[in-house]
Amino acid sequence: MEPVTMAKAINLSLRDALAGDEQVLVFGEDVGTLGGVFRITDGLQKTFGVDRVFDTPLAESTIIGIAVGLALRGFRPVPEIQFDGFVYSAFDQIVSHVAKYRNRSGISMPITIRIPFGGHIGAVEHHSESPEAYFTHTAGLKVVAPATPGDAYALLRSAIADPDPVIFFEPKARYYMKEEINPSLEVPIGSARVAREGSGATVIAYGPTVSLALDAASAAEKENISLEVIDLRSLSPLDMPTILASLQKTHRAVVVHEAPVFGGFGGEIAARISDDGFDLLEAPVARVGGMDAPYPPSRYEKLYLPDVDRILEAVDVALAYG
Amino acid sequence: MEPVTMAKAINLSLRDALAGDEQVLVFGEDVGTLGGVFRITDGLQKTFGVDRVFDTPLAESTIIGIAVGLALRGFRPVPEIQFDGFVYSAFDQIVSHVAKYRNRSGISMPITIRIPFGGHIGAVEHHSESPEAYFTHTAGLKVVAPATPGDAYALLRSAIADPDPVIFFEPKARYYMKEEINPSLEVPIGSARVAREGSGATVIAYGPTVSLALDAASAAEKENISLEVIDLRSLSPLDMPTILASLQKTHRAVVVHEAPVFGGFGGEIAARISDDGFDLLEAPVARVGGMDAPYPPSRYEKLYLPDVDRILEAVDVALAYG
Amino acid sequence: MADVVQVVGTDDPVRPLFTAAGELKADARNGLGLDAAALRDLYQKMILIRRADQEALNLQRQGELGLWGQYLGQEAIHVGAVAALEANDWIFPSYREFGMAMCRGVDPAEMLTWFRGLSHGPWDPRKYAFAPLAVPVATQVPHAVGFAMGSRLRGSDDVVLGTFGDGATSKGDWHEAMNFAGVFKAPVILLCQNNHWAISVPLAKQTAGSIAERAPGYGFPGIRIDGNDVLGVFAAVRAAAERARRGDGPYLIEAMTYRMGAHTSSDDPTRYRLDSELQTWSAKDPIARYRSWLQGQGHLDDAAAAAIDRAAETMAEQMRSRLRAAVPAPAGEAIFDRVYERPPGPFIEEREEFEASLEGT
Amino acid sequence: MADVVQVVGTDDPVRPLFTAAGELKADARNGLGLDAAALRDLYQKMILIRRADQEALNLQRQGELGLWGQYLGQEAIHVGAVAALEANDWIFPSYREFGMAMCRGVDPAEMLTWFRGLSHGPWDPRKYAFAPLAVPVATQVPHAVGFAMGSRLRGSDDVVLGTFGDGATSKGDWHEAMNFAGVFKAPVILLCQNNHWAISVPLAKQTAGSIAERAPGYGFPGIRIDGNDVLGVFAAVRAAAERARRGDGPYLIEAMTYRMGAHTSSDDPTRYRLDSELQTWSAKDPIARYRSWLQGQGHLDDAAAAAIDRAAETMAEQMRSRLRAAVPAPAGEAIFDRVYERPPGPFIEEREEFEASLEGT
Ligand SMILES: Cc1ncc(C[n+]2csc(CCOP(=O)(O)OP(=O)(O)O)c2C)c(N)n1
Ligand SMILES: Cc1ncc(C[n+]2csc(CCOP(=O)(O)OP(=O)(O)O)c2C)c(N)n1
Ligand SMILES: [Mg+2]
Ligand SMILES: [Mg+2]
Repeated sequence: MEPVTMAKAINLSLRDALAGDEQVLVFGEDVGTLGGVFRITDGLQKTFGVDRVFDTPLAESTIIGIAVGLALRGFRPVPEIQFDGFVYSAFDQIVSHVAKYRNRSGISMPITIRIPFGGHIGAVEHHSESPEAYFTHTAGLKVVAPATPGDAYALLRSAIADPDPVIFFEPKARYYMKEEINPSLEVPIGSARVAREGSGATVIAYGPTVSLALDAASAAEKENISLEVIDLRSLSPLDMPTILASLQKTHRAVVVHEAPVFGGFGGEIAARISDDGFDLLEAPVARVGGMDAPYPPSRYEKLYLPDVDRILEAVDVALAYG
Repeated sequence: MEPVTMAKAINLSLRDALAGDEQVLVFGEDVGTLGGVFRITDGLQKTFGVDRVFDTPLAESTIIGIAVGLALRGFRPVPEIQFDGFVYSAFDQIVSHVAKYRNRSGISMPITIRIPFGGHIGAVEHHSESPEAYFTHTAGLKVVAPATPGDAYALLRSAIADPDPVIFFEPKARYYMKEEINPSLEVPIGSARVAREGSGATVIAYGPTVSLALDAASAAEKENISLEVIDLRSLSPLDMPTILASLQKTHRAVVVHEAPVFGGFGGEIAARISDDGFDLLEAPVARVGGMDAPYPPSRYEKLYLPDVDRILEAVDVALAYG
Repeated sequence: MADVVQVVGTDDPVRPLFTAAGELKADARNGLGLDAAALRDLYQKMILIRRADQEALNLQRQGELGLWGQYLGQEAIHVGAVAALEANDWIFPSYREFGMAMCRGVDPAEMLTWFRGLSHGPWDPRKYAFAPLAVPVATQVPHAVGFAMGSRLRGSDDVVLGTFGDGATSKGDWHEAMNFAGVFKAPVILLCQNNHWAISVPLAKQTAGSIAERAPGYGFPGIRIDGNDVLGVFAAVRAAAERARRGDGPYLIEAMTYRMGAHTSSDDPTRYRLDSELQTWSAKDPIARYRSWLQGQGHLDDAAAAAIDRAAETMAEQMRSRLRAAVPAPAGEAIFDRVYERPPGPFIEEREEFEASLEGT
Repeated sequence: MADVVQVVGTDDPVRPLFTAAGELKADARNGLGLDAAALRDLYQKMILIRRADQEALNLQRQGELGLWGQYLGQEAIHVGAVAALEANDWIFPSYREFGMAMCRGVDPAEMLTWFRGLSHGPWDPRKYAFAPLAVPVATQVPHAVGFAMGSRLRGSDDVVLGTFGDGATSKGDWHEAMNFAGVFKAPVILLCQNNHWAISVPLAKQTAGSIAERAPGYGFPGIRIDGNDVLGVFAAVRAAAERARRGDGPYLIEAMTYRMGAHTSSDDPTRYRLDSELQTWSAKDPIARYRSWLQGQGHLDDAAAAAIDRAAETMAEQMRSRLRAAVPAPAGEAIFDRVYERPPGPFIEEREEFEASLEGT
């Protein structure tokens, strides 16, 4: 197979899901004729018709609300939220219903909510948010974020096939990253991946920060520092065994995400490592993330977001500790 | 002064704020004639009139939305969200606007959003949530939660006087807790309080779990275990100096909140202690909280929520560690 | 330029049944195709659900229920609407539709376990085509519309009833769902139970407009009817349902009624409303009105009425004793069992630890 | 029972100015009290803001702006609405109201720094009574209503204009805010710029109903007008503003227009709309129409028109060069300065660390 972009991989994944299961429905703002503002749903309406791939009015709360109704009717809805910053008006439907409906009805909610997230695309306000911590804290949801085209393809298949609701975060800055993908490889929800092996310290990342962590590892190599990089892929549930196995080797961890550090998902990871891995750790778990300020105007996003230097600094501190 | 309930202390605090500053407005569902479903706003409309204390239509998003507009007009809005579980539909206005409006306009947002929160009141679904982690992760907000009538009075005065938006969480299960209050004592936002001194381990709590932590400390005393209890009062900003000072003595910490542990605010506290206090800690920071499941039917809430036994177990583990 | 005022509802089968004041016309009343037994059945159902309401209030006062939300005065809507639907037409209630659930055959004692704090949803919604209660106001309306969209996609001819209060019409979700219903021509009847109060907030402070009149703004018809007339409600819902079944899309019915009780057992309406208002509405009591009509028609004699009252007593007794006998599920099951269909590993571990910790207690 | 159809708008001063089709009546056109200079000024403003739109698009293509959202075709609304207001009547825009901001005196070069990624809000809203752009659709409508409620509480006679697109009317916030406006009789004009598209979603898929017709459901009047007629927009907004100033509450104006450009510079409308539609609307271009009317009235000769075009060129040149000269604020300031008025200690420390870390770079 030709190398494909992550955008294309997600498109193929949706296509295969639509083809494989008549109950799958794709809908949202501009996903039909236009094929989505990122062209993720390009051509799907043409192939599968307006009943299965359709545009909705501009109303995020009810885009999710009808997903609940459609799931009750036996469908497998895959709604799209156009940008991270617009999921907040759907928060009530997600937290109060999508996450809890099975718990009060016994009826499963096989809903996959796709959300392009993260920054580094030079956008205006509300288009570069990383809201994952709001969802990882919500019991009843599963939350995933692929970092590569192959994982995007496979994880989305797993998410849509899953009988429970999944928040599927797409790192939009990586939509144009290319690789060959193998559609028959499965990636179950809940399994992290060692993206690069190493021994000096473990860098834990997900979504858009994975390639950053890999860049940091390459840079570190030149200074003879060996970094292991873990791509979480799944945030909730969190694959602690893979993380702890890495710490058995490295004894040091740096967590990297784009969201502000305070109250971010890195806190959960760090707290869990510091607990389960208390005796393994030779340095505090470092967290590298966005500033504790609203996402800045795009000219400043590079400085606001984590970068290779900040990761390496955190690594240096961890290595020097003690 | 007679001992007053926390409900009354908050009522007095609102009353004094309304009397002291003409720009203060109190509004929300049922806060006028009825005086609020918990009677927190009892009598305020009578004293201050329907222009300053008013009922709104049933629409949380716009209750917060008009607060933004009123703040731009120079008012100091104090909207009420009737129950924790109903704040989610206002999430967009809070995250996208209340928290960020100053950042794009230079105009301050002296908005205090009151939210009764937490469980233990035997209520039906959506009335016992602890959504604080969704707000502590939101840059631009300050988040506080008093545990006593005196602090409720003083913190609310500070919140309303603050030029920035404050989420004011009221532990509804403690509304009927009584104590004498001194209206002239100030409690600045950002300052934790040592609720009980001790030396064996530090229990960190806020809102409804503070009295639980104190009960645990009393129970521990009988077994000759000395617990220090910290009442955070302010979640964001977080008073790390007070926490670290305590750990200098105890070297062990247990964090207690009602929200589910996974992704909860306890993760931030634990991560921060494990980082800043790495060399102080003699045991992993324990977290005691709600289960990682939706809030259960009320018959089961006692088992779902942290209790004295679970705190003491965590303390025992921490003390036995090593 | 298009016309400023859009003409809607030329296909409106509901309006011709009603006067401009929203009252069922005399000829329509006789054309409902209900025989004496069916007419009596509506009466019996109203009596039963009112008795259940009273019993539940008693149980709450005795400490057997954590909360009770009376629907006293709204029985005509509960009974009339359900009777007008087919058994597989889903109903999406808010939290005050205990009477509707009873009409659907949900066991009242089982349902009361919701109010007793034993379960977030004691009945299987699929069995009764009756969705779980929705506490966050108006959030069920998008579910109803989505379900109806699904029916349409399936080519099925079932329709959906979404019901909500006057207060609910102020919420964004209500509006968004109304608009989706129109755009997707969803086979859904949107039934507002306008009982004049949202806790302490009276209708006039809830909106300065008219709820029924909002429908054309979404591209379908709406009507305001007398919600204390069980036959009027039946007629309106049936006509709207037939219309939807034919593929003509949604219909909004604003049924005017009155919440004769407190908002819930936690509420004290003397703080905000006048007794005189209650008196006025008592005179329009849906059951008394219907009884005298039935009697006038010769469809209900004293013996039949007494038998119905006895049946209600028996029902109440059973409800009481069966509620008291309700056995709470084990805590592990109640808290964890229904969260996920495919529970993640850490979740299973947490449950196991929890259950192990209970063993000592 | 109350009447099913509520009569609204007996106080409606806007409708008499317009035909049923939403066109400004000939007599109303002459009764606006605008002299030749004022009429020419409207023309000049439309030319200026269209030139600025074109210039911004060029700048975007040259890589000087990250994004541009054209308002080509909507100039009559921008200019007519602002001209109808007092300078201290606040305007709450969405994101396409660059032209309105210019009419308020906001420096276009400064404002473009928003699109250049230098600032989330380059102007002081208080100075221009012009709120920050609101990107999340419809979220500004509650702000507008809240501000207007505040004006009323203050006893001030300023009014507020909240403006939004057709797509925005599908959002819950829009509805909730409309309802609040009615309940609190807020002095607010709610101006829908119905340009027939929300990105790729055409009006017919956005709603099956009518936007203007929704107003009575909230207890105030509404009207659909020709939004490509600058005098019509002026007349409607002015009459609605006077009504609001008198204390008669909100008014909804749906101004029908067309988005002649792409949604934004990131969009490709050839994927979803027909050229023929664009052609149809080109024939109704608001500037061409107004120019021939002005010329017909003898208010604009060729020399004056040429002078206006030259002024627009000068403005464009200045805008270009001043934008290029815009000096970005230091990063610490841009990221941290305006978050809090009273920044917490840890926040100050984070800023200091950040600024220290930059010193090396
Ligand atoms: C979103 C939300 N906000 C607040 C509440 C608290 N609350 C429960 S019922 C109610 C009033 C609802 O009024 P209405 O829709 O007229 O229904 P009714 O109770 O009259 O049947 C309120 C405010 C809630 N359940 N949901
Ligand atoms: C809540 C929200 N959802 C999605 C978007 C992405 N988006 C930006 S503009 C737009 C269409 C808006 O259409 P309309 O309200 O008609 O305004 P117009 O762009 O035509 O001026 C969309 C979907 C957004 N900004 N906000
Ligand atoms: Mg009501
Ligand atoms: Mg539009």
